Amino acid sequence: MRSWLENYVVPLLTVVAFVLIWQIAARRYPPEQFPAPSDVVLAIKELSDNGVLWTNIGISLARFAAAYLMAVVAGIPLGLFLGRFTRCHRAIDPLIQVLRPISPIAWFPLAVLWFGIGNAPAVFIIFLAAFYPVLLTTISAVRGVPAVYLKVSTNFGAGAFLTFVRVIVPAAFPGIMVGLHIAVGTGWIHLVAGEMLGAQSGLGFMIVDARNFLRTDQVMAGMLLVGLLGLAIYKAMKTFEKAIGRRWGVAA
Amino acid sequence: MRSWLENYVVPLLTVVAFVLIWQIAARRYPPEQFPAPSDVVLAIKELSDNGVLWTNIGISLARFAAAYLMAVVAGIPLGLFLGRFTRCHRAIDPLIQVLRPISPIAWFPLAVLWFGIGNAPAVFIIFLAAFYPVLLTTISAVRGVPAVYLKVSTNFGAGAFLTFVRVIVPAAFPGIMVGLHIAVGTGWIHLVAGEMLGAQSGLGFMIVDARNFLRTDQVMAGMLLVGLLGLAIYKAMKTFEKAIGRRWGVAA
Amino acid sequence: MSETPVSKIQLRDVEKRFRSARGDQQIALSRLDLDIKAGEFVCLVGPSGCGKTTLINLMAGFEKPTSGSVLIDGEPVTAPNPDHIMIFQDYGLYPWRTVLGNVLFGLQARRVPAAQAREKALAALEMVGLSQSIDKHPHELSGGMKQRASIARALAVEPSVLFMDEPFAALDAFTRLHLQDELLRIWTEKKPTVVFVTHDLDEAIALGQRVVLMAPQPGRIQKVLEVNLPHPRERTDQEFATFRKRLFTEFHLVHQQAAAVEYQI
Amino acid sequence: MSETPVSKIQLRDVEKRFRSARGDQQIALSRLDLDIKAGEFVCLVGPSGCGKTTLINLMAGFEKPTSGSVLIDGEPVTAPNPDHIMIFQDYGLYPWRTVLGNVLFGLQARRVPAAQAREKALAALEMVGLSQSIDKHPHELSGGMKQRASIARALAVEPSVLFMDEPFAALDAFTRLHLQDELLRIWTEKKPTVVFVTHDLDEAIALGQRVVLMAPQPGRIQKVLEVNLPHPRERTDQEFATFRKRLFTEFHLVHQQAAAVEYQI
Amino acid sequence: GGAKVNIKVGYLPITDHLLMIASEREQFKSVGIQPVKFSSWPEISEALKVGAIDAAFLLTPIGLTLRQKGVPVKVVLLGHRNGSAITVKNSSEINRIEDLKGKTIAVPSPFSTHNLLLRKVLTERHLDPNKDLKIIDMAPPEMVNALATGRIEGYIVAEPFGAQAEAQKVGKVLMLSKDIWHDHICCVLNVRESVIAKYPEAVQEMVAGFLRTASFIETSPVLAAKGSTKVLGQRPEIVERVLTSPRDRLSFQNLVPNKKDFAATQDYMIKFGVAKQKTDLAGYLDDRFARKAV
Ligand SMILES: Nc1ncnc2c1ncn2[C@@H]1O[C@H](COP(=O)(O)OP(=O)(O)OP(=O)(O)O)[C@@H](O)[C@H]1O
Ligand SMILES: Nc1ncnc2c1ncn2[C@@H]1O[C@H](COP(=O)(O)OP(=O)(O)OP(=O)(O)O)[C@@H](O)[C@H]1O
Ligand SMILES: [Mg+2]
Ligand SMILES: [Mg+2]
Repeated sequence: MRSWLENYVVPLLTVVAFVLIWQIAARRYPPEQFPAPSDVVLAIKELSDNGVLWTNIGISLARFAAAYLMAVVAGIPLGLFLGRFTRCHRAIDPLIQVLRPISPIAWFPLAVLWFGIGNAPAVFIIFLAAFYPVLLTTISAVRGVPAVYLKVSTNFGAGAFLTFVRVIVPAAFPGIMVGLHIAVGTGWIHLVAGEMLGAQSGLGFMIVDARNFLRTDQVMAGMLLVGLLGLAIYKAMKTFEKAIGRRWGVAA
Repeated sequence: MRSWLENYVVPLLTVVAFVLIWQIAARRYPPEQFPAPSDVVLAIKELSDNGVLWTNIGISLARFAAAYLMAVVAGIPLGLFLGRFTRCHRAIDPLIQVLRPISPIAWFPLAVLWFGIGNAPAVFIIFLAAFYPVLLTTISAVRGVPAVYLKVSTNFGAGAFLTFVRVIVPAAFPGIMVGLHIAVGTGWIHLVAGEMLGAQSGLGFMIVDARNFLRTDQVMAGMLLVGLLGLAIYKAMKTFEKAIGRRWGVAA
Repeated sequence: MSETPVSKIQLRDVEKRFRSARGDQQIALSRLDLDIKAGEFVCLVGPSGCGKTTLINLMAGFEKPTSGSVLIDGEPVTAPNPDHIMIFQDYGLYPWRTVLGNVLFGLQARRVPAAQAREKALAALEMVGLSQSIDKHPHELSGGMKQRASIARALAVEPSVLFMDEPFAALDAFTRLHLQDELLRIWTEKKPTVVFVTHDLDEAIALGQRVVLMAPQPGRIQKVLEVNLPHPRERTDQEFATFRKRLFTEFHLVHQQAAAVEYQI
Repeated sequence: MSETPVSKIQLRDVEKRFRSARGDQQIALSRLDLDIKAGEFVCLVGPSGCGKTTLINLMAGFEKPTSGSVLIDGEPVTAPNPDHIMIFQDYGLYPWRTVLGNVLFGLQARRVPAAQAREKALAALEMVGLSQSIDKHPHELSGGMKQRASIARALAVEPSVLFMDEPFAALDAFTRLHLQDELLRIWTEKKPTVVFVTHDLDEAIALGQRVVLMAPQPGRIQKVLEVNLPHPRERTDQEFATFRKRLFTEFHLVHQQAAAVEYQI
Repeated sequence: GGAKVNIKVGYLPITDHLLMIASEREQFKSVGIQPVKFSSWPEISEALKVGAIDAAFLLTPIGLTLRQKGVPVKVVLLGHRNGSAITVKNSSEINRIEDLKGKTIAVPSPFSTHNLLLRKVLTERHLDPNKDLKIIDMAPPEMVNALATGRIEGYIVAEPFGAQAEAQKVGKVLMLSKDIWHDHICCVLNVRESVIAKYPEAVQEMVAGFLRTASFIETSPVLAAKGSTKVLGQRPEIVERVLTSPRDRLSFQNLVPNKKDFAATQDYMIKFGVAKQKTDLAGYLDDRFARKAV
């Protein structure tokens, strides 16, 4: 009863309070500058009635899924490899280190050059943002595999392949999951940036487009949706991660 | 001798190899589209001779430092508070969760509205990017303070203030450091984005400006510098973190 | 009012239930009575999950009984008290403070003036043989030295009761023997009341004036053994062996009960 | 060539040095000789840092001696060998596999056909009394059950040598006693050669046909004690007490040396 | 001819690029026009530069610079004439160009026609663009809010951002660009040379279609404004206002590229330090399609 209050009612009240404050604060500005929550809700309704909204959400989710999948498919094997072969890792580490702090946004010109416009560069930007967390956590997960697991494996005469597939990969898995989780966050945050690149659809495009029309209400509607969807993806991921953790006995 | 080879010579060779491949790959494109490393070096030289480069680096570093400091100054106390008072945290958590996945870039319109142009919105964008990691890791660091530390403190009759200042804060410190570290990364990555916002200086502006002038070589020079500076800041942070860790007995 | 000498620690009809995650209640301790005299050294032993930690936490004020009463010096225990210090298996030292800083913490919490606090802290560290290491941080110490530091921190505030929950369990056998001897020396000198949880039978016999043997499900006292040997005790003595045999036999019983439970899981 | 019965494990003039982080060499083991017969149960005891783990790692092939030779069955040990299985204090179970899956791992590594592997694994689990829990994951087991699983994993591949490095140190006293008895039962049945590291004197005397007492700095063998009592041994016997006393006395010596070192730190 | 030639034409959702409604209303036989909307000049020019799009409406100075950097593009048609405005904040403080002294004025890019127009009018009124006021770059969508919140005192940019400020009553038009430089050129249609060489008929048909649309806009501005929603997305009233008040605020007449206009633009670029050398106009301008279609 009490925990129900604390877990649902109080947070709901906070959200309501926040919306109220926002509504009142918005009165000080014309809606073109700083729309009130009511304006934003109307904007969402308008976009949804157009049908624009659902298409854009679908496209964004598809782009995100594609980019994320590619980051996972590229990052995990590379990470497993570099984590296992420390020398190779040490050799290419400086490159990773220099490329990583470069904002995905700074990659725009090259993204257009290599991938043109439309889906590909958007996917590339999101990919870039998601790739590094996956890669780096995978590397450290592999390096963090308890020595005793490897000792046991060698002791029983398991070959390199069996050790890799049956010991290192599953042992690194919970660590990799953390990376996948972080990557969802960073990838999603760069969705808007990615879709500014000549994309003709998607939530990011919708925001940019609304900005061009000075439809601040639609801009904020887009932001809100990006936030809510991001939260939903994040929660889904967390649930998945917890399930894995329980199975692995890490979180239990 | 051998470790010297592995730690310095091999990585250097990798970098050299990367530069060579880049140089060769760049031949396939006109330099306006995909400049070779040599073009980029010339561009850096040109920018540096202009004096533009150093001013911009200085300004970017200053903006980054200001935004980062603000994120730290706002994030740590709030995180300490929310970490300590779990109910407050649970109450405002939904807000944090929805606002967090919104790309700093999506905040552009509001940033201009609230902060105008020039330094303030750039600082705001970087601040936003750095704030969440600081806040969230501080919260979890506080919640992760080993129960035994608090038990000892209560047992010896330490009051709430002493416990907070002398136990919780230092106990959470290593965890907070990790957050500060992550925040350097995310903050720096949004430097370019932040400086696109009507700023008339800084590395981000330099890249945008070079883009306006269709100077891809200067764009890549800017990217390279952003990468290198990011790496330098990151390394400095890491060293600091390690020193703290050693002092605290965590990494030792 | 009563004329009989009042016990230092008095547990009457103490019951402690926990609500598990699945929501069902679990009886950690069931209607338990125990009296401990001032200056007495009592050891609690018993298989895992029999409620030793729960019991010592109740006495130290970290938990409240579901029913029954826990009194120290005739007063009900409602909260932790700086006169009754708990020593933990994992030391509970603050890694960011030096050894001296850790010992000073308890005194600072009680607002002892700096100069006096320092004096007391140094005396306590002297007593546990850590005078050489006062400026080290915990991570620079061996396990034994850490536990010494934690004991010094407790001694510095001159508590009348020391609660110790498996304080030596993480140490190797050699260090453990050493620290047992040190603890006895300190106890003989200061005569605090000591409640000492262990699952090492030899440790219990080497230290306790009384050994309280507990049994699980529900947590309860199975047997109380008086070990009326003078301190320090010679661990390889004939008399020691006699007590050892008695305790082992009792334990075997309890142990089998516990094992039966383990296999049910 | 030689007519004398060859030992199962033979260490000759074994020295092991480590280079510390600061670059100076440290002698972990110094010119050590030891012979272990086939089917013998040998316990290694000694204070922390005396090189017990280093020694057992050398025999198991996880480390190479700096000089001298380590032979098993007359062959130099160059790498870990599935015929010589090490059992670790922290079990080394794979948390993502069930108990059965863990036991199967060793057999899979040796490419035993699936049906046969399953049979062997179940037999090994039966032997350690885990038949009821084959589908559980390690995190669902108590410490004692985990160590049983790890022993079953070793037994399944029928090794001729079992190396055990403080296998029961993390368990509580009750479980420890229980597992000691189980181990002895298995050993009596299968008669593998067992090298067992412990720092619990009673454990060493309860288990070992010989107890090798080591001393630190440099790591060396101080004394070898033959415990010629039949198994299973009654821990509270008079005879047991005699061996106990002898070992304690020896230990006290070593212990004091070690303590002196601790204080120098 | 079997399949249609597909030409990707980049544009920005500004009224200057209203010709893009041709993709909606014209029936092309041999060509398909695929409009690609961008939100900033660097993005659209990068896309054209690397060939991600085949053609684009670009500001004249940007096109000239691209060409000078060796990007193989040619101008086949002007996008419009006039069409911009200096908008200032809605107060009695600024009523003449001279009042801009000491103020902060935003332009969309140093490479914009607007930058040149602003500097031109300032110099003519004896103000030094580099000393007497502050000219800053700003993304057009931010300009209205920046003006409303007093971060800047004015801006010059393509429509509808001037009209938007008027509509929101945060700004007023100080001067239309046609009054700075009568019938100036601004955005021009750049096409990649490879496309021109390979599909001259397609380009011809496209240019013809754009010109037909131009006359349609000239004759029926209200209808054109109504039909612009899909391509531009702006509110039709705003577009209508830009087209009609006054009538030549934005003009779609006389769209054949000619050297004189470009040469004048180049002169200003050199004068105001936006370019160091001139582009060879003979190679850049390709007026045959437009002349044929007229
Ligand atoms: N906070 C709690 N919530 C729910 N159950 C608890 C809690 N603390 C203890 N228990 C349960 O109470 C019983 C007694 O636990 P306790 O920790 O006191 O045992 P113990 O004798 O100290 O065991 P050990 O030797 O393993 O330390 C156990 O069954 C345990 O699961
Ligand atoms: N990999 C290593 N590198 C450097 N020194 C080592 C290494 N392994 C062990 N040593 C040193 O060798 C000595 C013997 O260590 P070892 O681990 O064998 O002791 P031990 O008897 O097993 O101690 P414990 O009872 O604490 O497990 C110690 O001084 C230790 O510091
Ligand atoms: Mg306990
Ligand atoms: Mg060891």
